[in-house]
Amino acid sequence: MSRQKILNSLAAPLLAVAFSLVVVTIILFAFGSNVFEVFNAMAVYGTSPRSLTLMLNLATTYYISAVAVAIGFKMNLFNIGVNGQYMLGGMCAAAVAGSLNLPGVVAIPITIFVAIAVGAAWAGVAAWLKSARGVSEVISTIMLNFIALGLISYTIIRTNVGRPAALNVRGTEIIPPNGRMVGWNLLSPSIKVYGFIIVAILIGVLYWFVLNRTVFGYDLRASGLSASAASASGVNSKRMVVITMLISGGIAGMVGLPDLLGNDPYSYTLNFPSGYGFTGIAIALLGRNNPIGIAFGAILWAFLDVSSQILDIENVPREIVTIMQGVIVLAVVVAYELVRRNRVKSEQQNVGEALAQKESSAS
Amino acid sequence: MNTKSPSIRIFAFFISAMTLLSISRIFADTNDLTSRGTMAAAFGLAVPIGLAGLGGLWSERAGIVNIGLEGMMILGTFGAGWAGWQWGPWAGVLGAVTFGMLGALLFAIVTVSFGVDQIIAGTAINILGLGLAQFLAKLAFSNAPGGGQSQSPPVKGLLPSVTIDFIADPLNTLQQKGWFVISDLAGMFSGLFYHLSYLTILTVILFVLTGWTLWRTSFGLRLRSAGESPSAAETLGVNVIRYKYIAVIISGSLAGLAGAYLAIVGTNVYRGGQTAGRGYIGLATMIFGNWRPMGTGIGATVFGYIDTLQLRDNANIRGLVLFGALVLIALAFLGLRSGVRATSLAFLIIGSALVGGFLASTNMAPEVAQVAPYVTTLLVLATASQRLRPPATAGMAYRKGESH
Amino acid sequence: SSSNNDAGADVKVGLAYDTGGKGDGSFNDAAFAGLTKAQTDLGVEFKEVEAGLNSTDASREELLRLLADTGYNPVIAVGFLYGTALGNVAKEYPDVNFAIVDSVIDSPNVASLVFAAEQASYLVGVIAATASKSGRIGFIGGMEIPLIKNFEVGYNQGAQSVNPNIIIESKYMGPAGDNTAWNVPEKAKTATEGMIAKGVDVAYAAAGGSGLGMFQAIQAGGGPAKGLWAIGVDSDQYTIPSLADVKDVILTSALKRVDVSVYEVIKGVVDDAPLTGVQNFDLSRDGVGYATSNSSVEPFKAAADAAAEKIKSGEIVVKTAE
Amino acid sequence: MIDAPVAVKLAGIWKRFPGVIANSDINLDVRRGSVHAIVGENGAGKSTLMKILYGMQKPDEGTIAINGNEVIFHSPSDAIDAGIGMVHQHFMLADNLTVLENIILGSEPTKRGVINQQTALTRLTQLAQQYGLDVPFNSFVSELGVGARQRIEILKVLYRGASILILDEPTAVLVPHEVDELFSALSDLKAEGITILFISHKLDEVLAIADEISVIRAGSTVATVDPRTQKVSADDLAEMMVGSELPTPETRGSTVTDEVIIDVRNLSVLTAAGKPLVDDVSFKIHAGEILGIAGVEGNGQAEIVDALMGIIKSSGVLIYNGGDISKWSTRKRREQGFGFIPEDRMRQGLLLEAPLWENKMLGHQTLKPNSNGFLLTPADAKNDTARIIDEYDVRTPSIDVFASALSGGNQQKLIVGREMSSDPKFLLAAHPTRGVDVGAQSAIWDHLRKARESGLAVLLISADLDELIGLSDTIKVLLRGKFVADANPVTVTPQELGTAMTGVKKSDGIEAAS
Ligand SMILES: Nc1ncnc2c1ncn2[C@@H]1O[C@H](COP(=O)(O)OP(=O)(O)OP(=O)(O)O)[C@@H](O)[C@H]1O
Ligand SMILES: Nc1ncnc2c1ncn2[C@@H]1O[C@H](COP(=O)(O)OP(=O)(O)OP(=O)(O)O)[C@@H](O)[C@H]1O
Ligand SMILES: [Mg+2]
Ligand SMILES: [Mg+2]
Repeated sequence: MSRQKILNSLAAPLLAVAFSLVVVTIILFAFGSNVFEVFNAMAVYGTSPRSLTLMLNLATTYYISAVAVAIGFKMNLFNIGVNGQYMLGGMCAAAVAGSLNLPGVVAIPITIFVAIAVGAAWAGVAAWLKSARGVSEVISTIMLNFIALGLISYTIIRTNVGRPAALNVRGTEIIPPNGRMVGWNLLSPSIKVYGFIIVAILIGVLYWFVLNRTVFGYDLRASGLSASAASASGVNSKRMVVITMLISGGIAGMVGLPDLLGNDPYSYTLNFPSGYGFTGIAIALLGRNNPIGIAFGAILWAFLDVSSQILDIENVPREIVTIMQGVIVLAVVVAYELVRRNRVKSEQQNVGEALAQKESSAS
Repeated sequence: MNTKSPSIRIFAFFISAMTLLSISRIFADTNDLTSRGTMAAAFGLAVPIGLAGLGGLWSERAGIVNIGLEGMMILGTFGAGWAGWQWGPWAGVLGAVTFGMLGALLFAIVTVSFGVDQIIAGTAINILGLGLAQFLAKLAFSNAPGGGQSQSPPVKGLLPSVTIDFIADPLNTLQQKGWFVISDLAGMFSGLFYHLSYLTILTVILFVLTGWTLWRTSFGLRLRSAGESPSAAETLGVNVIRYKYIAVIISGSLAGLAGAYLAIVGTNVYRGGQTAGRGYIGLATMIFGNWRPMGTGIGATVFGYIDTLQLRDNANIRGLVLFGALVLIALAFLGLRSGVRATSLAFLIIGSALVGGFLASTNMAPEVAQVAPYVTTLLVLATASQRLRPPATAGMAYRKGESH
Repeated sequence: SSSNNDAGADVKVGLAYDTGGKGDGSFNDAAFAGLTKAQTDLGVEFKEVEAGLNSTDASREELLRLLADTGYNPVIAVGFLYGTALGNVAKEYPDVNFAIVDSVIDSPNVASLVFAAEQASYLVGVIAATASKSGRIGFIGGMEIPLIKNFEVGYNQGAQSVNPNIIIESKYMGPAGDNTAWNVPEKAKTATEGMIAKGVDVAYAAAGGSGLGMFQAIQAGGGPAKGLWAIGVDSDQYTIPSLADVKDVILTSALKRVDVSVYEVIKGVVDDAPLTGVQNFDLSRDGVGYATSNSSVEPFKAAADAAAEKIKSGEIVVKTAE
Repeated sequence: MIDAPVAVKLAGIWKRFPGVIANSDINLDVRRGSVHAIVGENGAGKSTLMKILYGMQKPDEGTIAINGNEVIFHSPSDAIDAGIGMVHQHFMLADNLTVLENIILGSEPTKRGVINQQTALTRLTQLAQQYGLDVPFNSFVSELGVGARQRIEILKVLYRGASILILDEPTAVLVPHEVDELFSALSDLKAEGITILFISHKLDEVLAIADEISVIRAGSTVATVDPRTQKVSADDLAEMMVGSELPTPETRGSTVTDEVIIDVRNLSVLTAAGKPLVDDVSFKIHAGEILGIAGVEGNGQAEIVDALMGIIKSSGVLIYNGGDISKWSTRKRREQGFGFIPEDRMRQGLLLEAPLWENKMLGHQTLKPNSNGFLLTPADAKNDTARIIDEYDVRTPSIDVFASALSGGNQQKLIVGREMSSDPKFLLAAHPTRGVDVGAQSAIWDHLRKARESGLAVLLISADLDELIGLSDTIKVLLRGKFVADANPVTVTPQELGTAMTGVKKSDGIEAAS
């Protein structure tokens, strides 16, 4: 039974990946590339120890971002604002970390706390607007993303928080070595796996635990499945919106930390990577808001991103990978939908049979 | 107040707003606040947002939430750049619409026929649209003279634009006199007749046509019924699936058209990243506009207007701050008279703070101006009471024959 | 390709652009021009790569590493965003020659190609102030990052040297960090229109792909016939094919000779005398300048050239942003 | 009448769903101009058969003949073209469209695609007058009550000029006075030669209106009787349907004690616009007492329930076990012994896409055995679910299936079991047996009676007046948010009660509200 279940839940994503490979093959073929060579190059390059390390590092970031999105999704809150939340959270955390000269055991928790607090506060604006003023979080978080950029730009360009980090680069004070969370050379001697991966795993475990093992998690899931039933069961829906949004924002606040604490230049600069928030949405959806599913989604996404680097060298437009990612998301949901329909059908069949049995045994 | 007819009230509201705007213009000393150029540019920036919003409206009216507008719009910019480069601007428009429609068709297949989660499918379309456009751009433009990996060669020729001089010019002269209220009205109306691209005119027509089609024709009623209660529609013999397909495809073609505007009128090339999130902002204006064409149009125009203000002149933003303050204070007094104490007091305090900000600042950080459109949107939404009525089944999958 | 000279036949050049780079009609295209010149003159082979959307330092590093790993030498990174990444890769491949534009990396095998963009901007500032009849000129920037701020500072200083009372309108297309700022020509158009409405008659853009909007606004406003001029940046934009439609309004361009620098780097490798250390491309080295391909600039050349001499001699020191 | 030609002939209809045979070899002849009733327990296959006749579902086997011509329907529009109209068991209305739009949808009078509102309005006004079906054509459906909605459904059908009318449980949500209005309209239609297929679980209604009655059991027709000539009683019909006697909700003896459990003082609920929905209502319920509230749907019952549960804002004082609990949250109320059987189980009672054992926790998630207040205890919850399934005869293969897979009656049994298991002191039961078949009904009644005996205080709301009269110790009549009358359940008849609900007059069993 349980093995059957595992097989079932694996079947859909595997089918989807296979399908997207077919689509990409057709596209590549149509534009005259040597399909086999391309895939081979990606596979060889993508599985080198360096690439695998990069993949893990990128997946760490993606994972945190996706969990932040997923927790909102679980109660039908669409937090498009992860981007703004992590950038603002990352900047403030970097500013604080850069000013601290304390041992790591103290400095790192403080840094993480600041990131969480700022991310939550920024999401809190959207939460307040929704619960007190009825403003759709979809609109408010889109707007808040842009406003966050303005705030960051202002802070780094016009206040003492910003300083020249290198020629033509402005950013926060560089975080002293104590405050960093560099990581270990697990797979490759030349590159380290981010230390923050531990935190990401912790976040995943906590996410699972809170959602499935606590009353709060039950309330949250109930609100997502049926707001009216949840409120009749004693869930205060406004409070739930606020708390969930704050948690989502708090997790989002940490999205920038793996890069910030684990890689050069150990400073939040104006070129800090943007767009992790949107990737998080896709991965949360791909992983169906499930902590393990998201982990697989993040790793797959990161693998594709990393291995796509080789494509320029192979004279194939790298965007073929973006296409593949889009197709995978589409194909996965279609496959899941087919599996779901099957499940409903067989469940109803079981119910029907159970009914029939009882009836015949009764008469 | 309550006894007056709605049209008189709207008129009174409009005139009061214009009066406050005029006061702000004079005190902030920025005639540009209501100039013809500002209005014309505001329309220009509003068109792609409004078209995206209108696209969202079509699809959501039939019960399909379309987060994928951004992706369809990106496909549109590519289609416009590519076809426009080959065969000229009108071909570009056609190309954009076609590409937007293709994106929408895929979206419709998975959401309508397979019934998968619309948010997920929309997100996938955004990723796919971006990837496809960039992929095709690399193939099509990399080696074209004047093109690059992420930029098309220029579109062949320009779309014509019209200025109705005999209306626009006298109004403009009036505007430049700087008379209280009158000049402001003149300036804003003048903008309606000045440097209008054919696509802008088309957009206005499409807004009117949308309202008319959806609320006056049997086609529109059936389409809306597919979003309000597909099971009821089905029992009356309406082919729900077909209407959903049509709505989504129209949605995609409008998003494509929004892309065409950017690549043909806004500038004359396709550029990667050119949509700059406007699909999402369009979606926001649609919600802002309560899923109605008029409201969506107003939302897009307000957004375009404020963005224009900040782009044209930082001083405009001071005028805007003053205007916002005056509106809040006026609302506060109205509210106090009808006894809404707490909110009115809050408005009064915020309004006074804004006046203070206006007086204290002679020069604002550019960031303040840059985020003004977004902040204003939030403030408007937070102060306006939200009585939104989304289509009843928007976002829900519909399966034929499974209604109880 | 046909090469007049195949001294560099065994040299393979790797060139990395930043996101959405090639085809911008300015900075990245200048790098490409240098590359093609090297190809025709020296017969080198080359490979171009581009950082993807949402690139990180780690992914940029991999891109450079892949080039170095697959035998490309020299490896040239176009843009300061490659700074951190190139620093790391250069350490690992001591036998490969690297070069980076707009950043400084302290490593024996790296040529840091820095440009005195403020000097070029000073010169076009002089031209703008001289050409302006209204006493109001404009500046359109992409994002207000230090690199772009230098353009503005130099431009202002040059203009004020001609007319201390000149009014300079300045506008950036988005807050720093908002990467869309380089790709929104319609916003640059609106901003320029606003400037024209306030009486600006000469405008200068350092805004990547958005700059096109400024040209279009100047053209729509009547262009030279109405005394309106635009000034381009980085490449000689008057001669860029993608800008052929609007070339008439481009009075001159502030040149940042990335093409020259790229060519020099390649030539150095071909000649077995690779460029290293900080290579300061300033006026004295003809690494920056202003374009004269539009003959309309003739009347202003005297003033600009005089300023250039003073800068070279040190009589004038052009300020930078930081 | 009996000799009138056959308008609808269903022959050898089979329809199978996964795991169930909904229709097995059904044969049915319906004569023109007659009212033909179809009865059968829940799930017997009535609705399925009607959907087949209306083209919504395709039969696996069998034929349909209309007026002697064999037809094949691919969709409802084919059926509409053949002159068939159907009023569905659940309202098929779009809340955000106007009444007019709802009615003309799919058959709009148009001129080059543009809807001609005037034509539609003229025709509808005339139809409405003719059959006494009064509805505000330009209002949104969301603003209307159930009675008006039912009239809209019938107008929809008449507007299309149907000559064969299918009415699937049209009276389930109507009060007696509305039922009378409906029946008088049906008589008019019949007189015009229109054929009516009528489904209802209320057997007395069926006997009152039908010319012929077909009984369906487990998907097949077991009998067709003519109540005009053959003598059949409701009990006879019930026996044909289920093979057992009709249950009654009669309670024996009073268990009311002196202990006041709940004391509601001056409860009011306002709309956003400030209009009162519940207007200064006061009442007390003692341990062991069932207080029934009678009223036409939409007169404030739902709001009283939601206000007592703390789900919506209200004013007034709520005393529970002697303490003022007006400020308590819903959760606190539930933790302190409020049980809740909601009126709409899909909306307020269940998480459809969650397994049964998680549904069992709903509303009691902070209490044992579901949790220790902070952490869930799934193992205990599952055990307890298994117990409920067993005790309350919930028919399901396991506790892991989704609630959506259960039939309505079984869902309701699960809810009743869940609420009773938490040892409530005060139970709010809204329509506890709505849409539930006779077997499950009597089981639910038994559970309520048992709990009452052991000292539970119950607030009962029901549209089924027999149920209300049978179970309640006290009845209050609610009209426009106010109590307008008290009824003595021992003496009052459903007819009297129904009249009082519309505020018309007082009679024996009815006194002015105390
Ligand atoms: N679409 C469907 N898919 C699967 N099973 C169905 C479907 N529709 C009906 N059924 C099954 O067919 C049986 C007959 O259902 P139907 O709705 O016809 O009953 P009914 O007699 O109308 O009952 P009620 O009195 O509750 O309305 C039910 O037991 C149900 O299990
Ligand atoms: N449209 C439908 N699509 C899928 N399944 C359906 C549909 N209608 C009913 N079912 C299934 O049929 C079964 C019975 O449904 P229904 O509510 O008609 O039960 P019922 O037989 O009337 O039961 P009860 O007597 O308990 O009310 C359930 O398993 C339900 O999920
Ligand atoms: Mg049923
Ligand atoms: Mg039925």
